[in-house]
Formats: sequence, C-alpha cells, structure tokens
Amino acid sequence: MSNTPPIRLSDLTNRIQQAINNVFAGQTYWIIADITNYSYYQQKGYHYFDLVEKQEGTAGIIAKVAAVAWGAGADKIKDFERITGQVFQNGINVLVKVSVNYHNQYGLQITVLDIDANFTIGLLEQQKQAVLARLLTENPEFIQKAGDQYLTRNNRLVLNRVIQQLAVVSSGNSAGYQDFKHTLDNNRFGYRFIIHPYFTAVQGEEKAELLQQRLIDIFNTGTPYDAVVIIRGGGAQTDFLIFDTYRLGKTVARFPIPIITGIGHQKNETVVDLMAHSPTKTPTKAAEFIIAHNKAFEDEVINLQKTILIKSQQLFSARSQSLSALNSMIVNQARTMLSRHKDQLQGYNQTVINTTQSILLSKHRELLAVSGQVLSKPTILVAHKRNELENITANITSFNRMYFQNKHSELEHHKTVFRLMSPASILKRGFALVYQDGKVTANPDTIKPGSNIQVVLNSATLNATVTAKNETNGTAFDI
Amino acid sequence: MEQHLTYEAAYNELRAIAADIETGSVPVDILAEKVKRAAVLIEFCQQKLRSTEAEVTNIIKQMEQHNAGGK
Amino acid sequence: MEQHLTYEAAYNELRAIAADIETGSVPVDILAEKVKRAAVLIEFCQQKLRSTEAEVTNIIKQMEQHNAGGK
Amino acid sequence: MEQHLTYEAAYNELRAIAADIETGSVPVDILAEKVKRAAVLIEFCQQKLRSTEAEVTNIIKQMEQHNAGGK
Amino acid sequence: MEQHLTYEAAYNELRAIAADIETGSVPVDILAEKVKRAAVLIEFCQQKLRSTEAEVTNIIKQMEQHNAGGK
Amino acid sequence: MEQHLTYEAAYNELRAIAADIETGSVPVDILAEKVKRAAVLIEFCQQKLRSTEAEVTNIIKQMEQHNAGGK
Amino acid sequence: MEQHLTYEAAYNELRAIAADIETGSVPVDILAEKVKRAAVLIEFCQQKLRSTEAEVTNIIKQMEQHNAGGK
Repeated sequence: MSNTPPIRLSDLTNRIQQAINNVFAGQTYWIIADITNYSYYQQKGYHYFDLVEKQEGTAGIIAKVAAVAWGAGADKIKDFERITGQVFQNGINVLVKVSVNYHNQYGLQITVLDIDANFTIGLLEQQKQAVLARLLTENPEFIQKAGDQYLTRNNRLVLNRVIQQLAVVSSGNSAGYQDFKHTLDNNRFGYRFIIHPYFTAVQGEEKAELLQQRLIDIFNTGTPYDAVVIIRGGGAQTDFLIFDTYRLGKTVARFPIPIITGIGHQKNETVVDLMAHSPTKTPTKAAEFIIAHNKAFEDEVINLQKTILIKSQQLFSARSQSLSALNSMIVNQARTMLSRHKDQLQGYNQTVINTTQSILLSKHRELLAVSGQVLSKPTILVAHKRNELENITANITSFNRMYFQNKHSELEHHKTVFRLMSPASILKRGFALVYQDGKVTANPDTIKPGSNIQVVLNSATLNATVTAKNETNGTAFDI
Repeated sequence: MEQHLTYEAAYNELRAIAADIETGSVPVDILAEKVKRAAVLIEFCQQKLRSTEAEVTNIIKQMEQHNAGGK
Repeated sequence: MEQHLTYEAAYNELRAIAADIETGSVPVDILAEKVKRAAVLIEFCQQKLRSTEAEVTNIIKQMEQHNAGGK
Repeated sequence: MEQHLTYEAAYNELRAIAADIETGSVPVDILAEKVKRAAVLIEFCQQKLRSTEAEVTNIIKQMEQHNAGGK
Repeated sequence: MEQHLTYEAAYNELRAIAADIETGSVPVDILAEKVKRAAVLIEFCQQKLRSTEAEVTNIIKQMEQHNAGGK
Repeated sequence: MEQHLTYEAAYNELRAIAADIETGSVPVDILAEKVKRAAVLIEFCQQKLRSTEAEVTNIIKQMEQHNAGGK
Repeated sequence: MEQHLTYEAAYNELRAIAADIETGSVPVDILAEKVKRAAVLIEFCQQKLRSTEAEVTNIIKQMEQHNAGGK
C-alpha cells in the first residue's frame, strides 16, 4: 500500500493531460510511419489506424502509436488519394503531420493533420522505376530504352491502316467501357467496329494475374484483332498500382497485338502505358484515337482521290498546253521556213539581177579600156614613125652639107699644093732653069767653061757662055 | 469487287496510281481507266470502313441460305 | 483517222514533225503535207484529251456524290 | 517548166547559177541563157512557196475554226 | 563577121591586138589592118554585150511583172 | 615606085643611105642618085604613114559614130 | 676633057700626082706637065662637085617643098 492518499483517476488523467499539454500543446510534427489496423468510418468520415515504425529489413516493430484523422486531416487524405492514385490503406509508408494530445476518455491520441502526397508519390515513383529497371534488365529481347522512350515489342508493332476488330479488356460493364463503346459506335464518320469485351477486375495489385490471363485468353482465340484496348472503367479514381506491376508490364510489352490503353490516370503514365502501343488518358480518348486513326486513313484515301483529280487535271492542262505549244511551233516554224525561203529566193533573184548587170557593166568597161588602147596607140605610133622619118630626112640634108664641105676642102688642099709646086711659082722665087742643048739639065758635069747654055728666068731667057766653073757640094739647101 | 482485297492492298494500289498520275507517267490513253480503278478502290475502302466484316459475312450467309432454300 | 492510233503515238509523231520543221529539214515540197498531218494529229490528241477529261471528271463527280451521300 | 521538178532541185540549181554568176565564171555568151533559167527557177520556186503557204494557211485556219468550235 | 565567133574568143583576140600595138611590134604596113580587125571585134563584143543586156533586162522586167502580178 | 616595097624595107634602106652619106662612103658620082633614092623612099614612107593614119582615123571615126549612134 | 672621067678616077689621079710630086720624083721638065694635068683634074672635080651639089640641093629643096606641101 502506498502511503500517499489515492487520487481520483480524473485527477490523474488531468495531470497527464496537463503534462502532455505543457510539452505538446500547439506543436506539430512531420513523421514517417507505416499504416496498420486501418479502419474507416464513412458516416463520420473518421480514419482510425496505427502508425508503426518497423526495424529496417524485418517485421519487428520499434514504435507504434494509434492515430486518427478527421475533419481537415480526412480531407487531406482524400486529396492524397486523388493526387497519388494510392488508396490510404494498411501497409503504405507515409509522411504525415501530427499533433499529440491526450484525452481523458480515449487516452493518448495522435491526430493526423496533413499528409504529404509528394513523399508517397516519390515512393511510388521509386517503386515504378524499380519495376521499369527490372523490366529492362530481365527482358532485353523485347524491352529497350531509347532516351525517355521505351521500345517494346508491342509498341513497335505497326497498327493496321484501319482498326476495326477490337478486343476490349475492362471491368465489367463499367462506365468507362460504356463511354468507349458509345464513342466508337456513334462516331460521326459512320465507321463500324467489331468489339469483343473481355471483362476482368482492373483494380488491386493482386488482380494483375487475372488481367494477364485475360490477355492470354485474347491471344488464344486466334481472332485477327486489329488492337487490344485496356480501359479502366469508372469507380474510384484511385488504385492504379496494378498497372505498375512487373507482371502486367512484361505481358503488355511482349503482347503480339497492338495494345491501346485508356486507364484514366491523371498524373504520370503507368508502366503498362509505357509498355503499350498507344497509351491514351481515358476510354473515350482511346475510342477517339481509334476513330482518328481510321479517319487519318480515310483522309489519306480522300487525299489520294484529290491528288488524282488535281494531277489528272494538271496532266490534262499540261498536255493541252504542250499540244498548243507544238501546234503554234509547227505553225510558226512552217511560216518562218516559208518566209526564209522567200527571202533567200529574193536574195538569189537580186544576186542574179545585180551581178549580171555588174558583169555586163564591167565587160563594157573592159571592152572600152581595150578599145581605147587599140585606138589611141596607132596614132601615136604613126606620129613616132613620122618623127623618125623627119629625123632621117634632116640627117640626110645635113650629112650632104658636110659631105660637100669635105670634098671641097680636099680639092682646095690639092689645088694649093699644086700651085706651090708649079715651075712658074718656083721661077718667081728666083730659081732658074738651065738648058743645054735645048734640054733642061740639073747635071753640072756636062757644063764646062765655054759651054753655051740658056738660063730661063721668070720673065726672060738668057743665052749665056760659061766662063768659069766652081764645084760646090750642093748641101746648102738640105733641110 | 475483288474478294480478298484488303485496305493495305487497296491503299497501296491507290498510292501507286496517284504516283503514276503525279509523275505524269500515265499515258493519256489509259488515264481514264486508271482513274476508274482509283474510284473503285476508294469506294471499296470507304464502304469497308463503314460496314463490318461481320455484317458482310452475315449478309453472305443469309444469301447462301436463301440460295440453298430456293433451290 | 487511224483506227489504233494512241494519244502517245500521235503525240510522238507530232513532236517528230515539229522537230523536223524546227530544224528546217522538211523539204518545202512536203511541208504542206507535214502540216496537214500535224493538224490531224493535234485534232486527234485534243479530242482524246477532251474525252478523257470528260470521263475522268464524270468518275470523280460520281465519287463525290457518293461521298456526300454516304455521310 | 519541167514536170517533175521539185522545189529542192530547183532551189539547188538556182543556188548554183547564182554562185556561178556571182563568181563571174559565166561567159557572156551564155549569161542571158543562165539568167533566163534562173528566172524560170525563181518563178517556179515562188509559185511553189505561194501554193504551199496558201495550203498551210488554209490548214491552220481550219484548225483554228475547229479549236474555236470545239471549245 | 565570123559566124561562130564567141564573145570570149573575140575579146581575147582584141586583147592580143591591143598588146601587140602597145609594144609597138606591129609593122606600120599591117597596122591599119590590125586596127580594122580590132574595130570589128570591138563592134562584135559591144553588140553581144548590148544584146545580152537587153535580153537580161527583158527577163528581169518580166520577172518583176510576174512578181508584181503574183502578189 | 616599087610595087612591093614595104614601109619597113623602105625605112631600113633610108637609114642605110643616111649612114653611108654620114660616113662619107658614097662616091660623089652616085651621091645624087642616092639622095634621089632617099627622097623617093622618104616620099614613100610619108605617103604610107599618111595613108595608115588616114585609115586609122577613119576607122576610129566610124567606130565613134557607131558608138554614138548605137547608144 | 675625057668623056668618061669620074670624080673618083679624077680625084685618085690627082692624089697620085700629088704623091709623085711630094716624093720629088718628078723631073722638072715634066713637072709642069703634071701640074697642068692636076689643074685640069681639080677643075674637073670642082665642076663635078658643084654640079652634084646643085643637083642634091635641088632634090632636097624639092623634098622639103614636098614635105611642106604635104603637111
């Protein structure tokens, strides 16, 4: 027994409350913990659960505390579920903002005021990245990564030009399925589709095997589906974790028929989206994608039709133009040719006319020159001959004059000589002729003193008798 | 219409015709023929898009029953 | 006009005539004959073009009516 | 005028005569004869050209009427 | 005048006479005779030239009338 | 006067006589005869020249009349 | 005077006499005779010369008159 008097329980709880309030009042804490023993009272909107801390790598619990979320905390949980796609449930690891208080009736209470969606998203993202990494490393033959893109066997399949026969994986006759079917059936282009539904649960990680089985079923029917469509039909906007499972990722990646997804994930794409052929956001979007695909084909066909029409018309107009060009070319060239020939002909005509006239003219000139030569020269020739004749006549006249002068002077010369030599002129100069016996003698020998001689002088004859005779040598007159 | 014509085959033939016409390599003499063929192919694609094979199959089946019954 | 003349054959002959006339290698003696032949060929080609165009236009018109009606 | 004279033959003979006359190699004795022959050839060629031109013009006129009428 | 004298022959003889006379190698005794011959040849050549000219002029006149008439 | 004396022969004889007289080799006894002969030859040559000149002049006159008349 | 004495013969005799006298071989008794003979010969020659000259002058005068008259 205690020596201190007992106090009332309420006093005690008050004191506990007092002590706790002293420390924790007005304080909040961000803590990381796992959720267990979760229960939800829908009427009140209360969440009850325990926050536990487990020993790293084991299931051993290090700390555990009961927690509640209501009012603002419950609203935050709703936001959390919406943002993350993660249902607030047992086993999840969360970052929560708590206040600590003590209630006299309910004891120690941890109230969750806020929950950090980003923390969980980070965690989920880590899980998803781990799954993707595992898909890549364990299935290199049909999953590769190029940049941010995953190349899978499925998304490398070529969609048929027209998508008409479809296998649809969906949860029952859900709103999503209805949306999808309605969108397809009431397309404004009048396209018709064959839709085979394959219903299965598409929620909860544990249902991944069932979904995988449905895909296998589709493949096994052998129906030549143009595409498989996976849609998540209606219900809570949470719990997409099934689509982040390794099992489904692998199945979708290697599936031999193109898979179109319309899961309705608001945030990031799921692993299945990344592995599938054509991910879309919602079932309606998936249907629109298919319609657009077919419309693209029809547009191409109609474009071809337009091309054919336009090109045919262009062809006609080009042909027509080249025909007209040929036509006008032929017409022009024919005319040009004719006019060229005309010109040439005219040219030859002119050549013949002009040249002929100039030939005749030059022949005239030639003739005139030659005839001028012939006619002028004879006159000159005759004049020349006349000159010659006159010269010779003059010569004869003058030659005669000289001739007579010569002859006269010759005679004169002789006349002079004889005059000098005549005996009369000798006697005049004092010479005398001696006659003896009637004969002239030059011989003194016959003349002796006493001889009778006659001496003839210039103007008298002397009869003489020689009285003396003296001999002279007679050289006195030698020249 | 050919029994086993597919979209792919029709589309490819259509493209070939368009290319021929575009390059101007189609003689005028057979151009109308080519365009007629293109029209048939376009018609085929469009009808096929709007009907389903199941429907067609069904019609054929009924026709066959009819024929069988009428004999 | 020849029975089996095609547009291509006619057009080629026309071009040959045009080339001959252009190079001046056509003797004057047969020029008129060549031009006459060219006229015949041009007439033929134009008729062929017109008829083909009409046919093509017709086919396309039918197709468009089909499209309009089928929607 | 010769029966079977062609434009080409006439034209070539004309050119030869023109060349002979131009080089002055034609004796005066046969010059008049050559010129007479040239005159005959020119006349022949001109008539041939005129008739060809008329024929070509006629063909072209017919073609144009055809085109106008056919449009 | 000689019957078969051509312009060419006449002209050549004339030139020979002219050359003889120019070199003065023609004896006075036959000078007149040569000149007489030259006169004959000149006369012949001139007549030949005149007649050729007249003929050519005539041909050309006819051609021009033809051309004028044919245009 | 000799019948067949030519101008050339006459002229040559004349030149011989002149040379003879110049050299004085002509005996006085026949000088007068020689001179007489020269006179005769000169006379002959002059007449020959005159007649040739007259003849040539005549021919030229005739030709000129011809040319003037023929033009 | 001798009838047939020519100027040449006379002149030659004259020259012989001159030569004889010059050599002094003529005796005085015949010298006078020789000189007389020479005188006769000189006289003859002079007369002959004069007559010939007169004749020649006459001929020349006639020629000149002829020339003057004929011109």
